[in-house]
Amino acid sequence: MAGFDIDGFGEKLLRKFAGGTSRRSLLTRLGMTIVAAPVFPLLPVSRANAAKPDRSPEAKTAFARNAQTKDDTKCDYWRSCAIDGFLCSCCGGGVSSCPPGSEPSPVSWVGTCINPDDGKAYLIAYRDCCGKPICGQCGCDNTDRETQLYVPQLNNDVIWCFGTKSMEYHCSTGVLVGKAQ
Amino acid sequence: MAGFDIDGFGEKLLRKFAGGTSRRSLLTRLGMTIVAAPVFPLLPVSRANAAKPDRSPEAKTAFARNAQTKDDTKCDYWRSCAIDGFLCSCCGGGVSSCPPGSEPSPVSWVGTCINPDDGKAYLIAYRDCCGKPICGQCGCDNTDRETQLYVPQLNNDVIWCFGTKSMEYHCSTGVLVGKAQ
Amino acid sequence: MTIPMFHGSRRLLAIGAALLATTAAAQTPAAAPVLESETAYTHKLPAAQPHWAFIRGAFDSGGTRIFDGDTGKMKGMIDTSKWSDMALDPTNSFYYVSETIWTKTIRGTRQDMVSIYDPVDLKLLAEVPMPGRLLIGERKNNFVISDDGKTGYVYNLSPASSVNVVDLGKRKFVQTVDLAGCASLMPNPAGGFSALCGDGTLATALINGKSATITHSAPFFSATNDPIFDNFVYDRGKRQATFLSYTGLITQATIGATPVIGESWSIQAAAGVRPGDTKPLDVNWLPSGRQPLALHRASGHLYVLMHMGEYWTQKAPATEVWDVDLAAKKVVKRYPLKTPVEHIEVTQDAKPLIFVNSETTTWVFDAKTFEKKFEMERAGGGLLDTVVGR
Amino acid sequence: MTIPMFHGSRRLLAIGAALLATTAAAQTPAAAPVLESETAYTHKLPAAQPHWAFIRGAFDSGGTRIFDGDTGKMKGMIDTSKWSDMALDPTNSFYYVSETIWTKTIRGTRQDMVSIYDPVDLKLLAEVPMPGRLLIGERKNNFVISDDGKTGYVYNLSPASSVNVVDLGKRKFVQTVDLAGCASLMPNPAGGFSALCGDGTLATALINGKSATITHSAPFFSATNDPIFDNFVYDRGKRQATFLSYTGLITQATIGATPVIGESWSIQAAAGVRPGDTKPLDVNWLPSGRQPLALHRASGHLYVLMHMGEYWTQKAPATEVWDVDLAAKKVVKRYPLKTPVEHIEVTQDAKPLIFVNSETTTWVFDAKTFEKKFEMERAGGGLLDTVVGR
Repeated sequence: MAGFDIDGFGEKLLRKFAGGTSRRSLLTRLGMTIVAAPVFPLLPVSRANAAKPDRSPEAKTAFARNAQTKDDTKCDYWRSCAIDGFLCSCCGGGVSSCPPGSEPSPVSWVGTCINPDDGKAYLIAYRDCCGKPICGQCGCDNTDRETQLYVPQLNNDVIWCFGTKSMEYHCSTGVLVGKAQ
Repeated sequence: MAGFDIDGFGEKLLRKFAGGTSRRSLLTRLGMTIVAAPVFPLLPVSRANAAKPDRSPEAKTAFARNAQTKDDTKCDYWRSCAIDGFLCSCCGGGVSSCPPGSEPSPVSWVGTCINPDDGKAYLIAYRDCCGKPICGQCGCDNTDRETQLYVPQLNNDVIWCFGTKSMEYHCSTGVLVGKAQ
Repeated sequence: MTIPMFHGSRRLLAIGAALLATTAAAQTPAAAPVLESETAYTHKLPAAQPHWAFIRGAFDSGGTRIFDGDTGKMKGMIDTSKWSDMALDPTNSFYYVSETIWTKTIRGTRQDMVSIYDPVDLKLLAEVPMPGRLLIGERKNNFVISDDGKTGYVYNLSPASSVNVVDLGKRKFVQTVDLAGCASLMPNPAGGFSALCGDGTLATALINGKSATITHSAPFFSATNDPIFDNFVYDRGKRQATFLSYTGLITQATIGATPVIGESWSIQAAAGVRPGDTKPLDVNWLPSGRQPLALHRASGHLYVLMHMGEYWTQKAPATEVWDVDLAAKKVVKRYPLKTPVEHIEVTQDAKPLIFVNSETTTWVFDAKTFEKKFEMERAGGGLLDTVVGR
Repeated sequence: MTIPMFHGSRRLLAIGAALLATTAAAQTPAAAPVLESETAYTHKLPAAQPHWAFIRGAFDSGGTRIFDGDTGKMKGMIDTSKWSDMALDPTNSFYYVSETIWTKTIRGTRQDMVSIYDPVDLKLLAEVPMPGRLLIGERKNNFVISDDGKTGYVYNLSPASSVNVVDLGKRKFVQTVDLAGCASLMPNPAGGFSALCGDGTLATALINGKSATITHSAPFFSATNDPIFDNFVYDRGKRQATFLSYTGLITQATIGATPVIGESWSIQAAAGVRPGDTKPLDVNWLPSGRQPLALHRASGHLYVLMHMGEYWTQKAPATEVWDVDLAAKKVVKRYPLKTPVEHIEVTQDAKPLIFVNSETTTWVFDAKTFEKKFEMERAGGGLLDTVVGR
């Protein structure tokens, strides 16, 4: 069909990693990869979806110009450029880890944020922590390159608690995936 | 037993009304009474529980001195002297009636409030309206002669949604029962 | 007044409840309270009024309050649970709530359903169970009703994208239609629904019995460079959708078997201002908020929330309302706001009222003069709706 | 980072969830994030710390946040649902939540239970179903635990007054004990519980198997003229309850088979101020708030929220904290508060911290110097608790 085929998208990417192996064995390997080190070339995707229009350090948004790298409990922390929610680092968790009793969602939305220390753009996976009542601390709503529901992985309003035991939203983390260039 | 016997209390009162008829037929009659006109001598009870220590117009509380009779959507409306909650008159209901979709509780807590127009004390039955999410309009917390949980009918924190289809608290009314003297 | 009787006896309580049934069922409200006697009763609502607004509580707070724009007073509340979307029946015969409830608050068994409420006594009439739906706040186009009021379309993301089709007449779930890469629904008079897609097209799903055929328009916007706000407006009468993009492009589309998408034009240009663009560092007037546009159908006036800022500030609270004459493609008035707001809606009568709200406060304005009518605290910080408001 | 893989495939999603299980189960947190790699994990809590406070959300908001008084930071959250009371296990082995949940939020089937949580990973360990319980907010003595931690007592009002006895070891409901005219519980070391009554007595229910004998003390307070705040303090170590009345009378009682109730004395007199009374128009310093007293067990210092006003202002936010030496019956210090507060609690260690909160803000003070340590916004506006805090 003519429509934007997210499935196909993931599919292509998978084959890329898989080096032609079957989908099943690929996923097993992929699984291991994620646990061990969740960094693999997401560039095709980030280029296609997250990167445009201005991923280059030269073209900084207001957020990027004022971002800092020292305090991950503040809304202007560099990784939070597209986060909407409560920072897990203020809820008993960390910038990329969940507070006690909550469960990190296996899926997430993404942002492309610029680290002011090296001026480079990084792909950030915003993983919600789920299964506790809403944390309510350090609420932020940053919207760099954030789009609407028809591009869900770039929308920061969706409750990303898919595949968790409870879908209740507690807080959001910003997991560093890797360089976006 | 030595303890304060609220059951016995009600019991006595019932027999009083019943004129010695059986409990069952009494209640039927009582039921009719309530629907038709919910006014019957509550004095024994109000004296015993609600009226002390200072029901006389001479001994006015700060609330009574500043109460008004014109606007039942304000916390200083005279009947609200012991109300804790949201005024149904601000929620689509009235001072003694429930907003659409909510259900008046058959039981209530009581207050003894002074009407500034005639300086007399009246017994007010605070009946919660139940079965809708919390109204959230015109929140008041007045505490004239309000006591603690071990005298529940004089405590204004209890959710009085007993015997309603849903126990969810929506708002509170102040039903005039009659003169307290 | 019944405590002394009822206290401490479950039997008595039961009878109390029985009594209650009688009193609450009374059709006619009792006369104005007199000092001698009062009977409890429950109010009923008149038919939905043109100047009513439906004001959703802010995120994480349930309940949608009905306020009368002529009095600034609350009329009642619809049970929109925490994770729910509300839709108004085109004929105002029902209030529909598409909701997700767990049997133990945040644990237990998940239940997805469309709950149907009577508009007069706001009582629950029926629950229509269905498969999952997306949990998200602040979306008016994730649950839409067909123009004849007979079918409901509920958007789901699992994270696969699909739509639940619910027969509201028979009150039963019919089927799920896959909708890969698209979201944000509008009913399609040709028999189905249309939606915006990540590839910049408009998808149209025509449902024929159990089968659905999905076609796509040519791309007409950039979903990642200049997205269209998914809280767009659909006009049932004109069968027309009005879209607004981050940079301020307005696009209208006639919805049918083959939607006809009109030219896009700049709201800033229509106000004599330099058109918005996506360039960084560039400061301009841009649309923003969570519900940034409202359409007065009869007059074709679009009211848009605007703010001054750089690009990628699409959720910033708005500081002005721009009144756009869509036929003339002109911004005819600009109204500055004392306090920034995030949502806007307009009533559909000949003397329209505008409702705007921030997290804490709701304001009512005359849509023609922008004279302030009311300012309501805690009415609700979420989505706004009006009768025939979609 | 997993969207591209997982989007649009339930099978893939399932595997994602499986992975997750692995990562989440990791016993040791990963090293500090580095720019090359990060794995998701869930933090665990150390044993409950002396300087922790458990801060309940305000009315109508679920969740009890654990804050560390040494850092002012949130450590985690306990799932106290909207209609619930929390109790701490005396040995800090569990967090107990006595709660009422409907299967459909505000409709459906009512479920009353004691939910048991693991203090390390805050996971639900068990649900113990039981008969009804009273729905009310802001009460610390409606759900109390026996000194050995084996039995829970849950107060119910239906509107008949009773107590559910729950075996926390076997995790099963045992029986309901009728308790006409009494409420506000404390565990009784003789095997059962005691409670305050509307006739001004202290009731003691001694449970022997399935039978319970209830005795009453002589009346020692007036439940309608000068009520004792039902959020009183019970000291497990001394087996002693400390009561405070509206006028400011302090009464201590040793709890046992036959409780011994001490003399009542005036907190105002203990501060060299005219004793409080019930006379109208009379302005004085009076205790008030929703949780107006906190006891530091080891030192026998009682911290009381006070305000200036007329009688029947028992819920007024407090403007001073009075530090009472119970043994000396002297108010040794008075601390004015910049912002009025409604709840107070104190930690039980040798360097105690005082927590006070208003609806929006929580403050941490050094209990000895009253030096301000932290001011936390939105930590929670409800009841406060500390380890061995009851």
